[in-house]
Amino acid sequence: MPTYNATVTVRLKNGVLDPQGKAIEGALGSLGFDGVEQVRQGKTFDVVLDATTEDAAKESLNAMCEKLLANTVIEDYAVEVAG
Amino acid sequence: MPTYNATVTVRLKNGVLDPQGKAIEGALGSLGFDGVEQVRQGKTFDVVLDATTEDAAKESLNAMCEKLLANTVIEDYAVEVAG
Amino acid sequence: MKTTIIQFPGSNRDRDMIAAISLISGQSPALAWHTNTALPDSDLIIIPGGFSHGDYLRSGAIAARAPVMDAVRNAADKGVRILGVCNGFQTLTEAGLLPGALMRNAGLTFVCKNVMLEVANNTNPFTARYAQGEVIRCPVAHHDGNYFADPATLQQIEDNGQVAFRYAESTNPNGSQNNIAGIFNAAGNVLGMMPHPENLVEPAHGGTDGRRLFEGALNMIETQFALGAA
Amino acid sequence: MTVNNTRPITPELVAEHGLNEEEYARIVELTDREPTFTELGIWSAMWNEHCSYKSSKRWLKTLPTEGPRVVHGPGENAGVVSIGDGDVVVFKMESHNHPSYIEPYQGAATGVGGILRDVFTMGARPIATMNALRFGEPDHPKTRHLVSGVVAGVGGYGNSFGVPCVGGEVNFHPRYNGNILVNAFAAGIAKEDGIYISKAEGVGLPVVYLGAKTGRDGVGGATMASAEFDDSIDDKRPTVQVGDPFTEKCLLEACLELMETGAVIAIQDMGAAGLTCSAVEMGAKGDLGIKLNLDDVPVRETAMTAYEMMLSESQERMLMVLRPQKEDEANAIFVKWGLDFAIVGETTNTLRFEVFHQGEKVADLPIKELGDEAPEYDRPWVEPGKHSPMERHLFAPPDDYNAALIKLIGSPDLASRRWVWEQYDTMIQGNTLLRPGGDAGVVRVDGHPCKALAFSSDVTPRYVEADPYEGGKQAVAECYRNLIATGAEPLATTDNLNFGNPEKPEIMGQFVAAIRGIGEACEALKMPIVSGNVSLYNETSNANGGGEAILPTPTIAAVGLIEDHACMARIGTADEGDALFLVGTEAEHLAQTLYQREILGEETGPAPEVDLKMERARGDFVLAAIRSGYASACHDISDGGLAIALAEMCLASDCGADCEIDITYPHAALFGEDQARYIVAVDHEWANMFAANSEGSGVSFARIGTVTAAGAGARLKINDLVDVAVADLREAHEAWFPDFMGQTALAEAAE
Ligand SMILES: Nc1ncnc2c1ncn2[C@@H]1O[C@H](COP(=O)(O)OP(=O)(O)O)[C@@H](O)[C@H]1O
Ligand SMILES: [Mg+2]
Repeated sequence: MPTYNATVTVRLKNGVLDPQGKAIEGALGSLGFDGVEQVRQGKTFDVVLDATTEDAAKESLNAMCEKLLANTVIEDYAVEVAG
Repeated sequence: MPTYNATVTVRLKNGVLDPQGKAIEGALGSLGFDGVEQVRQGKTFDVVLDATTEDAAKESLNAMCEKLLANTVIEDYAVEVAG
Repeated sequence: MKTTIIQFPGSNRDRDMIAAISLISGQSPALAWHTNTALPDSDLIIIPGGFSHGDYLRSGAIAARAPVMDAVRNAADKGVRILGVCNGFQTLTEAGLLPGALMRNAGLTFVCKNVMLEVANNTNPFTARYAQGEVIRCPVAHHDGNYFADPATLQQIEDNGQVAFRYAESTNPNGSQNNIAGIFNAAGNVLGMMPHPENLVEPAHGGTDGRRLFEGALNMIETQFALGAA
Repeated sequence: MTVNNTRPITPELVAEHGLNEEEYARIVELTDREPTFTELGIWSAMWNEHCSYKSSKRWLKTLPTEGPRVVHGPGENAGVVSIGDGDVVVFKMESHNHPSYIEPYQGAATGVGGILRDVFTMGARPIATMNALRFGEPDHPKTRHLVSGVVAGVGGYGNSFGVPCVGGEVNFHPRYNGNILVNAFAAGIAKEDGIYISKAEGVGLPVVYLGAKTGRDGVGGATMASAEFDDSIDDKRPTVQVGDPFTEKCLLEACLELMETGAVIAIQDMGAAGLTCSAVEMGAKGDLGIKLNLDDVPVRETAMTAYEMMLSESQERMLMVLRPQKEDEANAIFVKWGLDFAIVGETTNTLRFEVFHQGEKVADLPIKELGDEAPEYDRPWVEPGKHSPMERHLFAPPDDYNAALIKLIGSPDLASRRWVWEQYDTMIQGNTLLRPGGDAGVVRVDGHPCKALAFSSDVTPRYVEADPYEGGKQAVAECYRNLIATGAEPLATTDNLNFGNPEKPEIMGQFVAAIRGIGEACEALKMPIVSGNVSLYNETSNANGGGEAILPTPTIAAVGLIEDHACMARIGTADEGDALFLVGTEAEHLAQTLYQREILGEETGPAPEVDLKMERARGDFVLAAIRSGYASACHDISDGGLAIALAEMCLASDCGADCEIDITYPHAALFGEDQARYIVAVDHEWANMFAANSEGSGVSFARIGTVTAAGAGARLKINDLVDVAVADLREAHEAWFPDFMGQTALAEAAE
């Protein structure tokens, strides 16, 4: 079975407050970085997995997100398989 | 001054222990996802910033990583500007 | 009344909860390991505080998907009282047994201190021993207690009188919306709260106001309490 | 991949391993041939300062380590002291200074993890931690980053593991600019007959590895040099240790369950030079040989060499000798807690330390010599000079006593540490009776109706710098007073001796004198040293290439026993109308005080001297008074003197105070830091009785005032000198730390 390298990115939904992002905005400001309008913090998961095909890999990665990696109440996710 | 949408990705350096990734691997396993060989967790920062040019944006984003966004002792970072 | 306490690897206020229940009820609670698929029959099921599975990924996220949670879900559907404290609250939201989510504290740091709690709805066995609007002191100790729900859900929670406790006297330690410290599910038999009543049950704790919550949850009250009339 | 082991041993390589020529010659002699590369790594790990105490051993031996309650003194993972009823308290303190400077969060976190492991390895469930922190001057560009990282790391690990933090210290001084100190303390409780040690017993028994997988964490720079023999250099870069409190919590529960089954013969946690030190210790102490097969060691990285596995400092790992009959029970427990485990070797009767990797014997060394024959140095040292006394009239009085008091109470070393300890779980386990913010922290003995333990951590580095001998005594004395002030009988002590480069005679002189002072004080105050840790070479390389040492910082932590917590004392329970007593005499000593530093802007002169007889007499008296219920509140007098102690009591008790003190030299009396002094608040009904008792017991005392009403109007008044609103004191006291950390804290925490 081939092995795939995938990256899952999980981001907060629009409208969900992001305390970390807010704090980083502030901190960047006080560090003298101007022009920063917004920072939103998210997560990435670099997953190495065996699957029969790339589609199969994608499919199970989506399932992983729905079941565990993302809290769909507050987060969206995107899956990318490098092959 | 034009506005750029950038994404900064911060990942643990090779060989640095990733307890989160390890726990997620385990959880995926017990949820019945086989074939997961490794999970490494990282961070993303979606940054909206004003800069004179794309290069200027990249430059200041790199500086942000060195100064705050990444802990360069244990993390590597990558900067991507969408424009 | 029989109590069961759920234990996950990384639970660490389970011992506090066992001590509190034993002290108040005079009976030591049953314990259920996270891999159990069935629970001893119980009148009260408690998910204690801690860092289940290290709180890695998201607080309570991995615990919420443990085998034992299906049993908890079934019990909840049957109307068994469920109490989730701190990590237990996070786990119940991750499991979808309570609405909303608990985000990183607005101050971003872990916070352990005493806060003031207002009883927002006492028409429920969990809170019946408190006066409506009564304000008590209670410890908190968490990193992710910042309650969030989308506007519609929030409205619903408020309209249904599902808010059990609110941080009072501007002691909101984490930025929670509407100062929410604890909520019921729509049916009123599931309570999740960030503060730690189990650390406020004997004089040595500097107060005993936490007792009444367990006394309420543990006594046999058959009458169904009408929510909403808060 | 074992090519590394055939690496030629050059003088450079020997030097890289921190071994000098004589040491290497001795190694060749003991090995009976030129060591292999892996063997060189093993020798260097066993013989470095950290593991061998080669510079300090000679002097540590002079410390008092025995007492009627001492069950295990220094030499085990932690000290063990009886608290009666068959219970023991197990405790130790250890430094993680350098790692915390490199990576503050992980450095501090793994420091806490390491000390917790030392405690539960012995079979004790941890019940309390403390953390003694020293940072550079507040304005130094790195300080904020280090403070927020270290505090978040201490909390991140302890909160998740689930043990309350009950105390500690935070100081700021330029001498720590390039070398901060992170000293972590942990204490646990066990049954005296349930204590486990590292001494292995029995031949042919399985050596079991339990816990996290082994990576290249913290493998010394020498591997980098050895990487030239390897293709994939980048993957072999030694990495910073990352803590995993979750695994440690599982390890705790698994170890305690395992001990319950009676399966454990010997157990040793893997700390510095993990597998090497733990295996050698087990064998050497048990007069046994150890055979290890590295192919069975759980690893988390590919292509790890024997050298790397033997020197890895990966966290959350244990080595044990188990009863074979219990194997199934043991396996069930490891599986339940999801921990990696493997039989990685066995005990032998050869007294050799034999290590196999991929079919090859990569090390074969005499185990006793590895363990016991590390070099021991009597490094040259010079007796520190004495400052001539500085009379109090040499110090200018403040222009405005109120302003001076407010400035002091809001100064970096006296401001409230709330910002720090509110990031620590101080209430978990439900037994905390006294949280940080007073003198000692107090925790109930779980399951016992009335017993409690008190914990305090203290040292005043500026005193030790001025006079290592008196400073050493003072560190113990202040710790003693903090315990007494809660109504605890001081039981025993652990130390964490942080100094500069011992190869400099004046630094070695500080070390020797400080130990002399600490030893005398522990002897006189009946609090023997039962465990400890030495951290040397704490220096900042300065512009001209040389190194500037930190302030000599022998941190002292001690444990006290409260027989009945119904009659303990707190700083925060003074009531309106209580009579305020000073136990002790009018202060005269202004040199090296915070008044001198913060108000006069100087740090000169001698440290205050400690009269140990007087400490003992006054301590005994205050303890008796508290235990017989006289004290409605108590606080010792330390940094900042009488005025600051009064202010701290007013703040903690949320009350005012009206003081009429008979004094001859105001600013010395108010801000002098003479030792062996306390403030005791006594219900006015008992005031005369208390006074009579003081007379009777012959301790000097003075009735200095009355506690006044709580609330908004509360004021602290001292003669015609001080008249300030307690609210203003609070504002200054509480504001400094949050203002100092401000936004940075948020940003760092976001990481
Ligand atoms: N790093 C820390 N962690 C927890 N508590 C701390 C820390 N630093 C200081 N404290 C607490 O703040 C209070 C004041 O500290 P300190 O002035 O050193 O006390 P003392 O002068 O009595 O030794 C004490 O209760 C101490 O335990
Ligand atoms: Mg004190």
